[in-house]
This record gives sequence, structure tokens and C-alpha cells, in this order.
Amino acid sequence: MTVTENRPDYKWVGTRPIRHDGYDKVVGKARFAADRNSPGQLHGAFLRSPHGHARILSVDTSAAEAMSGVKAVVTGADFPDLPIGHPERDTAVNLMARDVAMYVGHVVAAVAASTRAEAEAAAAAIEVEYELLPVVLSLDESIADGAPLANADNRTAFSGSDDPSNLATVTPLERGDVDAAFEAADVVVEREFDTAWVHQGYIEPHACVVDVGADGKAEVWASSQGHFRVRSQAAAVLGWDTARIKVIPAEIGGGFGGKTTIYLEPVAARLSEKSGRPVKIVMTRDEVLRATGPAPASKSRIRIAATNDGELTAIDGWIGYAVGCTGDMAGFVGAMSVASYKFPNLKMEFVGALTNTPRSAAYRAPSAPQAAFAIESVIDEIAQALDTDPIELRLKNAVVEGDLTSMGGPHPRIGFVECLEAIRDSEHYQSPVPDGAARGIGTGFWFNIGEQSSATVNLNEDGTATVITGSPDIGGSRASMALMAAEELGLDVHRITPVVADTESVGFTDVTEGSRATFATGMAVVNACRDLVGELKARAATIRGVEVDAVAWVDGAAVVDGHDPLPLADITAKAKSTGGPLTVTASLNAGGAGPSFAVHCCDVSVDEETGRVEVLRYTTAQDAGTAIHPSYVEGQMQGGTAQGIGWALNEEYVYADDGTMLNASFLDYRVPVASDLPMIETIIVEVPNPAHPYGVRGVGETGIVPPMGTIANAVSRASGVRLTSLPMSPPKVLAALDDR
Amino acid sequence: MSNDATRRSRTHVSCTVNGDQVDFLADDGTSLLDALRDELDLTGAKEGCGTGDCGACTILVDGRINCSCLMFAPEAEGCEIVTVEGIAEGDHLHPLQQTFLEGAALQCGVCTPGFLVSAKALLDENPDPTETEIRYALAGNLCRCTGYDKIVRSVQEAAVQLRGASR
Amino acid sequence: MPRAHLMTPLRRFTDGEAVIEVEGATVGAMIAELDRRFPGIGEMLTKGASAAVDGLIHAEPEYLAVEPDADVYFVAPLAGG
Amino acid sequence: MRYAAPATVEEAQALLADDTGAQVFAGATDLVPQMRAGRPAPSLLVDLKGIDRLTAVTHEDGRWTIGAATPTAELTRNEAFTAAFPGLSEGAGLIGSDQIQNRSSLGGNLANASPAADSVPALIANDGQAVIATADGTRTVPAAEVATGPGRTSLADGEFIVEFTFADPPAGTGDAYLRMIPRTEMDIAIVGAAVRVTVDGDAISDATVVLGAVAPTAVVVPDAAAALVGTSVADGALDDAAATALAEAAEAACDPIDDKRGTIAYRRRVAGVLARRAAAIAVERARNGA
Repeated sequence: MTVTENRPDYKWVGTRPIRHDGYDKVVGKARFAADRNSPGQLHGAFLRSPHGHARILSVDTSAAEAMSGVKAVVTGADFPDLPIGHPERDTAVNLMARDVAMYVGHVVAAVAASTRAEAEAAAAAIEVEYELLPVVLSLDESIADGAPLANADNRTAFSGSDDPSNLATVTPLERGDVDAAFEAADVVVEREFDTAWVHQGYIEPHACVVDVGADGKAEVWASSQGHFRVRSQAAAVLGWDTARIKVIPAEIGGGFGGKTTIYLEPVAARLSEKSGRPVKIVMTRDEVLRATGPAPASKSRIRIAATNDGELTAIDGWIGYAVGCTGDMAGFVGAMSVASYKFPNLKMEFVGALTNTPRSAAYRAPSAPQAAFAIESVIDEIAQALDTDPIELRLKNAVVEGDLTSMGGPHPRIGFVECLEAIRDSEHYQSPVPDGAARGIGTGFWFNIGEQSSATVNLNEDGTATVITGSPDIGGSRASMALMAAEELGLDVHRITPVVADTESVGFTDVTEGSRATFATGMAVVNACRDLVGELKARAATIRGVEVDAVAWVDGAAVVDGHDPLPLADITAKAKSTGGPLTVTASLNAGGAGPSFAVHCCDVSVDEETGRVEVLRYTTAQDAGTAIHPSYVEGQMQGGTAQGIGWALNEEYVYADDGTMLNASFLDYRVPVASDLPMIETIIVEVPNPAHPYGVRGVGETGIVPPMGTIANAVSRASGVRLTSLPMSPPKVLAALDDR
Repeated sequence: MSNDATRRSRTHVSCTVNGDQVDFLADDGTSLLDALRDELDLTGAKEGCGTGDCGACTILVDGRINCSCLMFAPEAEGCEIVTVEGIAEGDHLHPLQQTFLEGAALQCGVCTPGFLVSAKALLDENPDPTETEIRYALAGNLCRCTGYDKIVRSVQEAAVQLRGASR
Repeated sequence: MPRAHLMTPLRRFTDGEAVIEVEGATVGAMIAELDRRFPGIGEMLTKGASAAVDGLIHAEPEYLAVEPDADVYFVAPLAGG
Repeated sequence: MRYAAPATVEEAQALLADDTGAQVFAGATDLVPQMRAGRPAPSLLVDLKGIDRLTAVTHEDGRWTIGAATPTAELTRNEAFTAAFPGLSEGAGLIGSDQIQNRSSLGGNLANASPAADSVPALIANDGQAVIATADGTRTVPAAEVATGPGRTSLADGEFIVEFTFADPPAGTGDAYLRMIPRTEMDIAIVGAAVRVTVDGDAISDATVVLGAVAPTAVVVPDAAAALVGTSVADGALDDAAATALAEAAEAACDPIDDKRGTIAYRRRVAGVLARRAAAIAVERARNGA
């Protein structure tokens, strides 16, 4: 279902063609990173730290180097020591520990050998002498007075201090007079919340094949969300010129933010350089869970004031994130997470604190789900206290265009109210709550980002087209690029071939994150097509012998008064005689990414004797701006929701006291399976983003923000007790029920 | 099975894969998944976990679904193996492949080969499954992109088409 | 004169002032002037902030033109997954 | 690592006698993950599925004989077996996904000696007898005596389970198995409960209650059975007092651990709940079958 506002009459945009890369993916031909083998390749394996925090006193690789099949061994000493403050120092340190191992699973050395088994055996034979250091495992431990340092290199960003600290970022936000507002409030609800570490859980483990030639040039076959970032990070970590490195984007088997940084490629490159052979490294699932991702655990305290007539007058809170062993991914965690309600008075502080756990990575709308879980829970409790409808309460306080975000800065045109109304009016919300069940509402949003993209559009001799971009296709973006090109050129979408090109074959393009591919790369495609249409009109003017001003481009043909329309294919057929090949490249740094809001509604039942929660029905409404390919917009909404349901109910890292992850498998790290979920009904709301030629907003991230609050609110209404700790696993729910 | 119960550590395996007779040598401890991918270059089946928990390596062995990561390569001796590369009939996609495409049942596509094989096994045995039966039959295949909605709907649609075709 | 609106963490440079009137035909020129008046804020605005102008958020907006009566909001740099 | 596929029990016995580093397997659904988690690789893999006797299912003279390596999918598909032992069939059918079901076996599930094995409580509740190949023949022991602790069994080196036998259940008998997992599939049981009852007239005349995942091995709970025997099911359901007594006895029999999958308190609580729920299903089946 789609709810649309004033949408132009498009021919291709908004249709649902079969994706161009689909055939290869249903017949098993698509090549993901691990599907690549190079002649003569070696296999890499890692030695990882068994300690949560330890100084590396010595590394003896001699026994490993003497073993059968071993061709190269590398350690931290094989990489340049980037200075503190270098933007890729944390990437480098995480790839390969230099002096200190900062979490269980931190790479200490790597081996390349003829077979994987030989490489693993040799890695195990490397002897490392450690001096154990104190392990900081939780947010509370990290921020405690006198806490040992999790990473002595860390400085608090923008604090002006050069003293080592566990605090990566401290971000206060304030407006109005919070104290006065709470004084005057009719209703105040305050709660504390916590959430566990969770992993992105992409099904494809990280993998790469790297071949460094004797000429020093490196060919990298990698699975990533952005191969230009792989190139730039690898260049920085290796100390190489960027131009030495060519990164070829393999198909990517899921990323969700977790493949926006690198773990393997520079190590494989060094091993390849040393051995003179291509080197393939494929992580095991165990390694993926122990040493990549995850998203930060959090703790929060949220207090909200309201009047009896339902105005939310103030929010006061603290949200802390345990960001893992380095601070570079912490950014202003949380700061961009509070912007859905007007809150005339606001006082928040967001903290990112280091722990001896894997360096955290982005996970769909990073830091927003933890915040939304807490805030949406408190708002729901206020609705219960005021005995008011949870959607009406939110409608009364929802931000609209011009309202300020928590950081300052007014919202552009946004569709939050429209999403609330879409759920309110939905068949689901209007239907009675099933017997024995309860219904929850939750909301979320993400700003989305623009950033740099490039696109080249080539018109072929026969009037077909090739659209070349540098954004890896994670979930159908090739089809979206082709649809926008089809609309611009007036060409059948199936006569367009969308291509994701390597770093030497298309202009620089930032990583696919922040829901930016269809927005920013799409904008580059549209710009290129528009320039191309200008060129087509000029060629048509030459052919017709008229001024270019006399040519219009209508439905894929040049139209000149008094002549039959001149179809695109007739112009490309005469390209040689009218000036040569028809090709245009466009590049941009896209501003104006549009925030995307979502409102979720779910029905749950709770087994009062076992604490088991069953999700019975789920509906999501999200503002897509304009859905270029509605099926893949729905897919993003459904996929984010399913991940959020996992985060809400069962997913969590379980650590032993020494920092060892105890559940590093898909058996015990419990992502939802098909039988855990109902259909996820979708309502695409289309409030066009004025900054995009088709009104696109990114849709990839927002879907994961509302589910935890939505489900917590439903479970709390079903059970009569407020659930404040994620995951809401059966033991935790049963304990909460006992405390009623 | 051979009467010579004791084998060398590298075993000659003879079986059919997607209808073709194939022979290959495999280390005894290697998984059938690795043998298919590395010896036969059939990389459709993926390793997502290596422990039977994700289903990305699902193949048909004598008509039944198996995690090829849990099979030792020599176990394939004499078996009929079908991988995702073998479920289309010539140029004609299997109805499941077609409905997966039309129904946008794949996003990243890395789990798709396993889902297609599992869903084919389900429909071969139960031409008219309920939504719940589909969900439980596919519970051994993890997908992290789609939330399963479009996968389940595509299997339902393929079931309708297959029943129509066999009428 | 354009107005620079500073998110809270930036106000430690301005003695708590949230809105500063500052000359500048581009965001970069505004940042230079702000840094002259409030030493240290420039690095943070350059490395650690995005700018929202006319409701649109821009990353690395140094050369973005600013109208004489514009409101420029300096906010956290955005990322995503 | 070598691989061997003997065709007879005797060939397998000879292989095991020759190589003390040999490891038998059927589906390897536990063996492969354990090897990937660091368990030393065996020198010889002995695949038992090629031995006809280990995959045979027969019903003769009032006894069922189930080859120890028979894929559990073959048991859940076997309508006569499932009608006779619905609880054992459902327990066997809960081991992993459909993919796993085509590999997993009663023999492997028992010999792996996980306290949480889903088929084991009902195997014991139905008085399954394990026929074990020894160095020079076979011996038969109750299935309950095979696992002695997590990962430990009473099987001597070189021994393996050949088959299980079960007597036809008496008239008016029903069994059921329930487990608690956080998801709906693909998890290891936090608690499992198998109950078998025989109903004579309007009362329960015989009962067995076996719990999984709440102690180092599956545990038979005589007190829980005693709480059922003699109680009336005249109105078609368990007597409330009997149900409560059953749950209390089940809780009392638990000796669980805190681990990544569940807590002591949670396991104990839910053991009582599942025992009660499984008993209700078993009674219903017993009455319907009677």
C-alpha cells in the first residue's frame, strides 16, 4: 500500500521491474567475494588474541614460518605506525594489533599458506608473550571513576584535552528551561533502560582476494559497502599511493553498516606482497561475530514532562553507548537520534565510552535504535498515564517542517505526521486487538546523508544504455538507477544495463551508508541523463537542421515541429556523423538528504508462564519521499523491522568476565528465523524530498529504529509491567512478570 | 559402498551433480560444500556459518535437503546432488526462481541459493503448503535482508503456479 | 548579517552563546571569522560539524554560499549504516 | 584425516579396533561444529550410514527396532511409528532444521550426550533399549544408561550404538515432548520435558516423566510420575492438584546450571510448566488412542 502526496505522473519511477542483477542471483552465477579464486592463490588465516586486554611483549613467528606450505607471515610491525589523530589509525590498529591487544579476537598476526588448514595450523604455532592488562567490559566499568583505560591512545573528541580517557565523545544538547518545565508538569515519567551488544548479522562473512604484482600494483576483490573506501583505507593503512590499488566490487552478501570499514584487505595485501602470490582470506562465522561489527550496548535514563492535555513539554536524559575498543566510530553517538518531537525544553547528554570489546561498527541508523527504544517507551507510559491514544499523543507533539532538531537546525519538509496518520488509519490499527494480545506503537527516524557520488551514462549504438556507478548494490539499487535513467531518457528500463564499476572505471563514490545510494548516486545518474538529453537534442538539431531550442525531448524522442519524432535509437545510430559517442559523466557532493520517519504497530502475546513473546501482527509505515522501486523500498522496511525484532527479543552478545564471547555462532546468537515472524505489512508514505529530482529520501536505515520501542510497548501493555532491558528474552520477561 | 573400507586420505568421489556424472578427488575431511565450490567451481552454495545453522549451503542429496557444510565430500559417493545451478530446466527458470525475481524475494542474494533449494524440496513434497508450513520448512535458512515476507509470498506464488501447471 | 546557530557542544567556545551574528559570504568565511573571535572553534566546525542551510544539511560546506540574512546551523556530522 | 564407510557392523568394529583415534558418525551435525570449534580432528572418520542395519526401521512381534543412524526425518515421516510414539517422533523432529533432520539420528543425539538433546527424554520415557556394538558382539542397555554427563557416555572405546528397540505401548498410552527455546526453531532446548502416561478407565495407571537440559543428563523424575498415577482424567483433562504436584516434583528434580542459554531459576520454573503441559497432551493422546 502506498500513500502519496501530489506525485507527478511517472512512466518508470514507481514501477516494479525485475532487477537487472536478479537472474545471476537466482541461478547461482553471481560472484560474491568468497566465490573468487585466483590462479596460484594462497589462503590466509589469523592468530587472534585470547585475552581481552594485553600488552604484546613479543611475537615469535619462526616456528610458523618453518611449517609446511607457509609462504608469508605478517605482524603489526609490517604496517606503518600511523600517529594518534590520523583518521585511519583506529582502522589500522584494529586490523592488526601493534603493541596492545584490546579485545578477545583482536588480530595479532597472519599467515599465508598453500591451504587454509596449513595457514590455520601455522597461525596457531606463532608464539606470543602477553602481559595482561585490566579488562573494561561494560559501560559502567568504562565510565566509573578511576576506571582503567580500555585504550590508552584514546582522547575525548573535541574536548581540547590531550589526556587519555575512556570517553570517546561527550555531547550535551540543551534548549529552553528544563527545570522550570518539570516543575510545571502535570505528569512526569522517568525510567532507566539498557540494551545489549548486537551484530549486523549479514549472512556473507567478510572475504577478499588480493593480488599484489611485482610492479607494486594491487588488485583487490572485496565484499564491501564501498570499494572506494576500501581503497582509501587500505592505502592509508599500507602507506601506499591510492593509484596503486584497484578495488573490484564483488557482490555483497549484506552489510547493514558492518561493511563500511575494512578488516582484511591490507593484511592480505601485505601477505601477497611478501609471498608474491594472490592471497584469499575468508572469515569464519565465529570470527565475524568475535571481531567485526557489532553495534554498541547502551544504558540510558530518560525523563519526560507532559501536561494533562498531552503536550510533551520537556525531555531530560542521558544515553551512554559502549563503543568498543576505539573511538573513531563513536562520532557524536546519539546526538542525531532525538528529533521526532517538538520538546520546547530539552537537556540531553550523549556519551560514547570505550570498552575492551570489538571496535563497533555502524548498524543501520547507528545509535538511534537505542535512543528510540528508551524515549518511545517513556512516551508510551505517558500515554497510559494520561489515558490517551498513543498515536494521538504523538500527533500532538510530532515535528513538522521548521521545527528544530535536538542539535538545532530546522527540519525540512518531512513526513512524520503523514506516517502517524497512515498507521492510525490502517486496517491493522482500526481492527480490534486480538484476545490475549496487546498492541504497541513506536516511531523512529534517521537524517540520512548525501555525500559524493559519480555516474557515467553511455548510450550505445543501438539506442540501449549503460549506467555505470560506484555504489555497491546491496538490495536492488541497480534497478533503481536504471529506473531513474529510464524516466529521464524515455527509454525502456530493460534496455538499460546498470553496472557497478571498479575504482578505475568510474568516478569516486562514497560508501553506501546513510541510505544514500538511491538518493545521491541516483542524483548523479539523473544529472548525467539530463546532460545527455541536452546532447541528444543538439544531435537531433543537427540531423533536422534546426536550432537546438526548437527541439523538445518527449518520451524518448526528439520532437521538432513539423517532423516525425526522432527516436533515441535513430540519434545514437548517427552518433559518429554528429559528433562522436554519446557519453556523460556527472559527479556531485549531494546536500539535502531527506530525513525518513517511520511509525510501527504490532500485536504481541506473552506466555505468562514462560515469558515467551510472540509477534502476531506487524505493520510499518515509512516516508520514502518517492519510492523508485517500491518492492525494494518495502524490502528495506521489512528487513530493518525484522532486525529490530531480533534486537528487541533475542539477540545479544554474551560475554564471560574475561571478555570472551560465549555465543559466537548462529546457533546461539539468535537472529530471527522465518517461523519467528509474521508477514510485515508495509505502507509506503510518499512525501517528496524537495532536494531530490524525484523526491527520494533514503529508506535503508529508519526501519530498524522503531521496533524495539514498539514491541516493548506492546509487551508492557500485554503484561502490565514496563520492560526496560533488551533483549526481552524469555528469562528476562518472566523475571519482570514476577516483579509485578 | 566400497568393500575396501579403509581409504586413502584423498578420496576419489563419483556422483552426479545437476544431472551430470562427475568425478573428483577430495581430502577426506573436506566438506562437500568446499568440494563443490573449489573442485567443481559450483559457487552457488555459500558458506555462511560452516556449522549447519544458516542454510546458505543447502543442496539436494538424493532429493533431500542437506547442509553441504556438514557433509564430508566422500559421503557424496554414488549420490545424486542438485545445487542451485541445477534447478532451472535448461533456459527455463524454475517457477520459484521466477517468483523470487518477480516478488523481489532477494536483496543481497547470498542466502537465495539455499532458500531456492529448500523451497523446491518443500514444494516437491507438499504442493499446497500453508504459510506456517512454509515458514517452518524454511526455518533452517537465514535471511537478514528481507524479513522473510517476500520470500514466503514468492514460495506461495510458485506453489500456485506449480499446482496450475500440474493440473 | 548571517547568523551562526551552534549546537550545544560548540557553545563552550562562545561563553554559552547559541546564536552568533557573523560576517561571511560562504560558510568557510563564517567559520574563519568565528575562529578569529572564538579561538579553537574553527577546527571543530571544520572537522567536527556539518552545516544546515535553508533546511538542507551539507557535509564539508566550506565554499557553500550564504545569503546575508541566512541562518546557518552547525550540527553533528552525520553518518549511517 | 581419513574417511571410511563400512558396510557391516563387523567391518566398523574392525576399523575401530585398528585405530584408537577413529570416530564414528552418522550425520556429523554435532561433530563438524565441534571440530570447527577446536575439537581435535579424528584420524579416521567412520561413516555408519552405509550399514543397512543402522538405518533400518522395523516393527515385528510387538517391538519396534530403529537403526541408530536412521535420519530423524525418516521417523517423523513414518506414520505408524509416529502414531505409536508421537512424543518421541516430535522430539526427534525438533533436532535442528529440515536440513539437519535429513542427517540427525537417535543414535547421534544420544551418543553426543548433550543434556539438551531433544529426542532423549522421550527415548527414555518410552523405555528405549540401546543395542551397542562391542569389541566382540553386542550388548543391550536402557537408553537412560548411555549418557553419563555432558559429552560423556558409558560407551567404551570402540563401542557404538547399533539400534534402539521399543515395546509397543500398552493400550491407552500417550506420550508428548515439549521444549522451551527462545525462537521457534534452530535453538538448543533450555528445558525439555517428555511425559508418557497410560490411562485405564478414568484414571492414569502408569506414567513416566523425563526432563532435559536441567541436569547433567536427562533425568527421570519418579516423584513427578507418582503425582500422576492414580489421578482421574474423567473430565478429559489433568486433575488440577495432580498438575500442580507434577510441576512441583519436576521443579524439585532440576539440578540445572546458569549458562548463556538460561538461568537456574528460569530452567527450574519452566521445567514445571512444560512437564504440566506435556502431561496434558499425553493424557489427551492416551484417551484418544484408548
